[in-house]
Amino acid sequence: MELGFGAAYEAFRAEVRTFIAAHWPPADGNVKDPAAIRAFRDACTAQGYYARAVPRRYGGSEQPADIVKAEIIREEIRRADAPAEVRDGGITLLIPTLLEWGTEAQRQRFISPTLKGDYRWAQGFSEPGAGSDLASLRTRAVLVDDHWVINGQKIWSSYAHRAHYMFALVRTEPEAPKHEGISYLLIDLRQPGVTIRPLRQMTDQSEFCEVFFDDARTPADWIVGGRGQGWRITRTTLKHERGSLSGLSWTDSMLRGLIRLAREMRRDGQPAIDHPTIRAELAAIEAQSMALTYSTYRAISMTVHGQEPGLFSTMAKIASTDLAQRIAKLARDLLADDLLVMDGPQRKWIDRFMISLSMSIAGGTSNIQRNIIAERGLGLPREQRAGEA
Amino acid sequence: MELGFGAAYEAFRAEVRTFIAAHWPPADGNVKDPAAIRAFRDACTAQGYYARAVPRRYGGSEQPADIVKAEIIREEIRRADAPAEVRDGGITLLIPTLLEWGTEAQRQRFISPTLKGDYRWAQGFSEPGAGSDLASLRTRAVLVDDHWVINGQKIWSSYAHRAHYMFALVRTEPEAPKHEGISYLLIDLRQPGVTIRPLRQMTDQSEFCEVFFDDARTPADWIVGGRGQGWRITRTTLKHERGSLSGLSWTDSMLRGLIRLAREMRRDGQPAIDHPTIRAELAAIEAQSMALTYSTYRAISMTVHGQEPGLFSTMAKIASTDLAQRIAKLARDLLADDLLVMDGPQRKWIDRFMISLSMSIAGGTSNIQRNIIAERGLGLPREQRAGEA
Amino acid sequence: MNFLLSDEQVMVTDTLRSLLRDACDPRQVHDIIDRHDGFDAELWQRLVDLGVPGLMLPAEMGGAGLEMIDLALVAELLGEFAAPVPFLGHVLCGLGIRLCGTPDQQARWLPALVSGSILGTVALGEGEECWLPDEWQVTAGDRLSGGKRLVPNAMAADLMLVGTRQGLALVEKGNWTARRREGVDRTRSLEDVTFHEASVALLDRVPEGVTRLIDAAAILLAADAFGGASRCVALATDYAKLREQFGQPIGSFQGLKHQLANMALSVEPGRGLYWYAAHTWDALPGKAGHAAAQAKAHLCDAYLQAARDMVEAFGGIGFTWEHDAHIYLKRAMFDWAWLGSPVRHRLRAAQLAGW
Amino acid sequence: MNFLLSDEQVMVTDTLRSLLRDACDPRQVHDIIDRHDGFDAELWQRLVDLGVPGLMLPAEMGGAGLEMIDLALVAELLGEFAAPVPFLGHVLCGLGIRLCGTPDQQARWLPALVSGSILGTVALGEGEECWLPDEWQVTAGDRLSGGKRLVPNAMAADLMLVGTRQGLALVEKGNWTARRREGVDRTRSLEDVTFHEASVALLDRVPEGVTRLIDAAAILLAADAFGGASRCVALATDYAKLREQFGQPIGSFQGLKHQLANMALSVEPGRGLYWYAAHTWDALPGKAGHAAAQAKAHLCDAYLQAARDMVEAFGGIGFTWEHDAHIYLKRAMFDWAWLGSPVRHRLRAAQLAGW
Repeated sequence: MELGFGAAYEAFRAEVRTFIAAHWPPADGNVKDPAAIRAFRDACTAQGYYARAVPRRYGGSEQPADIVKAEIIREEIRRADAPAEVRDGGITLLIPTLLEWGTEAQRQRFISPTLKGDYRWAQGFSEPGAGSDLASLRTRAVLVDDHWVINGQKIWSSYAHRAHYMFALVRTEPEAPKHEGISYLLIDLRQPGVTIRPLRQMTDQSEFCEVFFDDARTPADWIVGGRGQGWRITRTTLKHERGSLSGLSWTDSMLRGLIRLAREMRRDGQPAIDHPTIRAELAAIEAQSMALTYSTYRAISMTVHGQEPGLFSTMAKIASTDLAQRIAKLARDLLADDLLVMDGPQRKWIDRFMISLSMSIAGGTSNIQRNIIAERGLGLPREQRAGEA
Repeated sequence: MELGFGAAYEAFRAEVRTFIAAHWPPADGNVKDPAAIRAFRDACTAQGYYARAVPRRYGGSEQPADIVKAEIIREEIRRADAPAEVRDGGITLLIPTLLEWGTEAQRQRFISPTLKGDYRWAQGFSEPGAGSDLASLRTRAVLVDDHWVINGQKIWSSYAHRAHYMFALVRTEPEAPKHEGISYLLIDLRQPGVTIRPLRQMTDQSEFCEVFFDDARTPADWIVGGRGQGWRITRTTLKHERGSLSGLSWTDSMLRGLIRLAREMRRDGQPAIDHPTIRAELAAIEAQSMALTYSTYRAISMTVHGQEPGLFSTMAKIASTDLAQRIAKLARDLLADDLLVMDGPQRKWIDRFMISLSMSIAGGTSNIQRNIIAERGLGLPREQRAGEA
Repeated sequence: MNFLLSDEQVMVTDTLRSLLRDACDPRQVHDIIDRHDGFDAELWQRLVDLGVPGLMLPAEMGGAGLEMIDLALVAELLGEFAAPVPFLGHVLCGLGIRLCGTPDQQARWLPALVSGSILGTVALGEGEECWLPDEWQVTAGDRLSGGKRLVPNAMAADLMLVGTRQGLALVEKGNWTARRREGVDRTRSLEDVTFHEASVALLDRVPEGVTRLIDAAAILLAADAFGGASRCVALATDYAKLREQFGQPIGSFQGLKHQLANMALSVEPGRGLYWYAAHTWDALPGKAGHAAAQAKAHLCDAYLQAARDMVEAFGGIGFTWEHDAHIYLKRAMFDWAWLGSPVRHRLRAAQLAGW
Repeated sequence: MNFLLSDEQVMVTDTLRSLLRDACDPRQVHDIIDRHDGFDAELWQRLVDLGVPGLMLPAEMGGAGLEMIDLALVAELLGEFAAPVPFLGHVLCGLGIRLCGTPDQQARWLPALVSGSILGTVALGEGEECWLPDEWQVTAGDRLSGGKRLVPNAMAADLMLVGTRQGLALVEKGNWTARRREGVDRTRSLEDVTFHEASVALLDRVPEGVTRLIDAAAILLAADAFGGASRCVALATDYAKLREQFGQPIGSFQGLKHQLANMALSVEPGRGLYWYAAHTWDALPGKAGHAAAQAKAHLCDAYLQAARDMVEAFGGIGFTWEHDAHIYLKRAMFDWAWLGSPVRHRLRAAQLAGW
C-alpha cells in the first residue's frame, strides 16, 4: 500500500512544475490576458498535459490514460494558479462522443476548435417534463430536404446564453418505441429559430438556460450516429465519465473554508472553533471528507490496476452531495446573524448554503442515485411496476 | 382555548382523589396483596372508573365515553400509586370485538372474567412470514364435527406463556380469496395441542412468544363473527383504538429520566447537563416532546368536539417512535463507559437503548406508518404495482 | 380541556385566508421581491382595515383586545402566504408600548398604530447575535446614540421602539439614519440604524414587560415559521401529485413518499407547540419564556429544513428565481436567524427550565 | 499512488475469511455468548496457528514483521464475523511491549505472546471515560496499587500491560484480582481489576510509544467497526432480498431500498478512512494520531447506527436473542464506548489538527 504517487510520478511532478514555471505567469504579468491564457493552454496541450485523451490529428495530445498523471497536472496547475484545462460539456461529453460515434467530417469540423475554446457547447438533454426520465423527451426534429427542422424546448442547459452550439437529444422517429425514437443532433444556437432565456437562480445569478426551438435548422449530416441511436449514444457517453479526483478538491476547499469561517465567527463569547459543539461537528465533517477522499483514492488505484472498486463506485456522487449539505448546515450555524443579509462579509456562504441544494438536483436526483446504490451496488431487485413485464 | 380541564372536570378530579384515598392503600398496608389489588379494581369498576366502555350486564361500569375523565382517572391513580386498570390485549382488543361481533353466549362467557383478570389473553395475529401483511397468514383451522382443528404457528404473541386463551386469526376457507378466507377464533391455550415458546429478547428478557398448534382444538361456536369475516373484524377493531394520552405520559417520564441522567453523568469535567452540546440536544428533545404533547391535546379536544384533527392523527405513533430514538441516542452519549456493561448503575438505560428499537417494529413498521401519513394524511396516490388493477 | 380554536377564531382565520388568497398570491409576492423597494402597501392597508395591528391592543385604544393566540394565528397565515408586509415590527412596537408605556405614551401612540396612520417597528439586534435585553449595549439617557442592526422596515417606519440598557425607548422618525441592508428575505426589509444624540422617550422600566415583548417576538416568528413550513409541505406534496415521471406521478414512488411523510412529521406537530407558547403568554405567564424559546427554536429549525427539503423535491425548477420555493427558503432563513438562532433559544429554554 | 491491497494481503484475508466461515459461524458465536464464560478457545488457537498474534511483531521474536494495515485487515474480518476471541487485548499487549519494552522485556514476553503460550491484555480505562495516558491516575512505583476498569479478558490473561502515570507497566497473573463485569458485548469479556501492592515492571518511558499504542487501539476498533458495519449492511440487504411481503421481496420497495442505500452510504466510504489511519501509523506517523482518532470516531458511530438500522430492517425477529442482529448491535456498543466515545475522539482530532 502506497499513498503517495511513487518515485516515477514525483519525477513527472517535478517536470510539470518546471514546465509551468517556464510558461506562467506571462512575461508581462498580465494573468487576465486572453491571448496569454490561450497560449498557455496550447503549450500545455503540445506538452501532453491537456486534451490527453484526444488524438493528435484532432488537436489533442494523445496520451495514454493515466489518472494519476492527470491529477498531478491538476494539482500543479492549481498550485501555480495557472489557467486550468477547460472542462465544459463540449470537452467532457461531446468530444468523447464524437471520437466514438462521429463521422470523420464531424471530428475534423468540431473537435479542434472546441478544444481551443473557440466553440463553446451547451448540453441539450433535459426538458420540462423529462428530467431524470430522458426517454420521454418531446423536442422533435423532422428531416426536410437536407436539413433537420427542430421544434420544442430544452431546459437546464448550462451557459447556453454564452454557447455557440448545442449537442442535443431530439425525437426524430415519432413512431418508434420511446427509447428508439431519439437522435443526437448538433445545432448552431446562433440562428433565428433559437431563443435562449437564462434562468435566474435563487442566488440571483444565472447559469442555466431554457432554449426554445421554433423551426430551428441544422444540416442533415450533423446527426451523430444513426437515426434513433441517441439514447444508446448518451448511455455510453455517460458511462465514459470516470472516477476522478476533481470532486475531492472541491470538497477539500469547502472544508478549509469552513474551518476559516469557524475561526472568524464567534459563539458564546469565544471563537466558534473553540466551542465544543462546533468543534465536534467540524471534526465529524472532516472525518466524512477523509472517508470520501481515501475511498476515492482506493477506487482509483483499483481502477488503474484493472480491478473493480465495487460498491463505493456507485456512491461517490451522493456521498459528496451529503457532505455538501452537512457543510452548508454547519455554515448556517456559524453565520447566525449573517444569514440574514446578502451584503455581509459572508455572502459567499449564503450562496453556498443555497447552492448546496442544487447539488442534489444537478445530474440526476439523489433518489435516483439511491436506486443505483441499492440495485447496482447492493443487488436489490428492481421494483416491479404496473405495466412492466 | 383552554388547556386545563375546566371546573367541572376539576370537581370530578377531586371526587376521584377522595375515592382513591378511601380505598388505597389497603388498611394493612400490604400493597402487594393480590386480593387487595383485586378488591380495589372491583371497587373502581363499581364506581364507574374502570371498564367504562363495557355494559354493566357484562361486568363493566358502562359510562359515557369521555377521554378527559379517563385521563383524570389515570393521572390520579398514578399519583396515588394505586393498581391501574388492566390494559392487556384481552381488554383493549378482545372485549370491544366481542361487544361488536360476539354472540351473547360468548359475551357472557368471556367478558366478565377477562375484566377481572381471571382470564388472560394472548393475541394471535402475526405469523412468521405474515407480519404487516396479515392477509397472507397460513395457520389453518378445519371444522371436524363440532370442533375446529388448528395447525400452524403464531409469533410475537405477548406474554402467551402466561395467558389462558388466545384470540387468533386463522385460515378456515382455503379456497376463498386471501382476505376472505380468514376467521377469528378463540382458543384455549392450555391444551395438549398447543406449545408455547417464549422468545428471549436481546435485552435478555422475554415478552413475546411463539405459539405452535398441532391439532389443537376449539369448540365450533368459539368463532367470532362468521366464517371468513376475520379480516373485516380485525380492521374494525384496530379502528377502535383511539387517540389517547397514555403514550404521552410514557414520553414524559422518559424525558424526565433523561434529565436526571444528564444531571448524574459528567462530561468534560462538569455535570453533563451543563455541557452546551448535551444541554441544547436535551432542550431540542423537550421541544419535540412538547410539540407532540400539545398537538395530541389539540387532536383530543377536536375529537371530543366532533371535529376531525386531520394530518396529525396519522402521525402520533411514529412521532413518539422518533422521539424515543432520539432519547435513546442522547442517553447513549450520556452513558459513555456505562454503555459497556449490563451490571452498571444505568442498566435500565441500556435496556431502553435497545427497546427503543423495538418500538418502530411493534404494531406495524415505521415504513408502513410513513405510507399511511403520505397516502391518508397527505393524499398522495397509492403506488401502482405489477399485477394490480 | 378545550385546546382548540373557538368558532370566532376559525371564522377570523378563514376571512384572513380568503383575503390573502386574493391579495397576496405568489405573483404579487414576486412583484414585491423583484422591485425590492419595500413592502406591499396595498395588502398592508387591507390588513390594517381588518384590524390586524390592533388585535391585541386595548379596546379603548381602538384595538380588539384579543390574545396572543389570535395574533399568532395571523402570523401563521402571513407566513403561509409569505406576506410582504411590515407586520412583525409594527405589532411588536404596539405591544411593547402596551406592556411598558406610560398611560400618556399609550394614549399618544396606540391609536395611531391601530389605525395604521403611522408605521411602527422595533430595534432589537446589535450585531453578532446580540438580540436580548441582557445583551443590549445601546444606552439611552436624555439623548440616544449608537446603532441597532437588522431593524425591520426602519426606512419606512415613523416610530421605533428601541431596546436599550435602560429598557425600551421610543424614537420618532427623523431621529435616525437608516442604511438599507440587502436582506436575504425580500418579503421583510431590514435596515441598520444609527442614532446620533437622538431625542428619545424612555418607557416605564418594567423588566418583565421587556421580557414579554421578546417572548411575543419569538412566538410570532414561530407561528410564521409554522405557516411557512406547512406551505412547504403542501407545495412539495401538490407537486408530487401532479408531476409525472416514468409514466406515473412522482408522489406514487415510495422513496419520495417517505421523504414527504418525514417532512410533514417534522412540521405538523409543531402546531401544538406554538399554540401552547401563545397560550402560556396569555394564560400561564410563568411558563411563557420557556415555551416561547422552545417554539422559536423548534419551529424555525423545522421551517428551514422543510424549505430545503421542498427545494429538493422540486428539482431544478425549485432553484429558479421565478419559482416560489426560494421565497419560502429565504423567509425561513429570516425566521431562523432573527432574534437569535435556535441553539441560543434552546440554551435559554434550558436555563428557564431550571436545568 | 497505489492505495490498494497487495496480492499477499488479499491472499491472507481470503485465507482468514475461509477460516472464519468455517470456525466462526453464527451458531458458534451464539454458543459462546450463551455460555458467557469466556472466549472461543478453539478459534483463538486457530488464529494463533495462523500467526495472528505475531503479525506485527519482529521476525526475531517469531512474528511476521508486517504492518498495521495487515493487522487492521484482520481486525476487520474479526469484526465481520463478531469473533469471540481475545484479539484486542492480546495484540495490544504485544504491540505495547514492542513499542516501549526494554530488549529484555521484549525477549522475555514477545515469543510467548506470538506462540500463544500466554495470553496478554491491556488495562487502559479507569472509569468515567478516563482512557487516555494524560488521564491515567494509577501510579506505579516499586509496587502497583489501585484499579483499572473494563479490561478485556483480565481473568484469563497471564500478562497485563497497565497504563500508569509512569507509562506502561507489566503485571503478571496472580498480581491482580479481577471482577467479571456483565459486559454488553459477550463476544469480548470485560473485567475490573484491582492491584494491591502488586509486583510490576515498568517499560521504558517512551511517551510517543504510549501514544502509538493508543492510536493502534483506536485503529483496530475502527477496523472492527468497519467489518461489523459492513456485515450489518449485508445482513439487512440479504434479508430484504429473501423476505417477501405483499407478494414481492421487501427489498423491491423503494422506501426500504433507500434506507439500505443510506446505510451503505454511511458505512462503505469508511473503509478508506480506516485504511488511511492504518497507513499513517506505518508510513506517516505524524498524522497517525489525528487519523486514528477520526477513524475511531467516525467508524464506531457508523457501526452503531448501522446496527440499529439493521435491527429495524429485520423487524421483530431482529429483536430476539436467537437472531444474530443483537450480537452486532452489542459489539457496536463495545466499539463505540471502549477507549472513549466518538465525541471525545473528535475533540482530540480537532486539537491534533491544530484548530
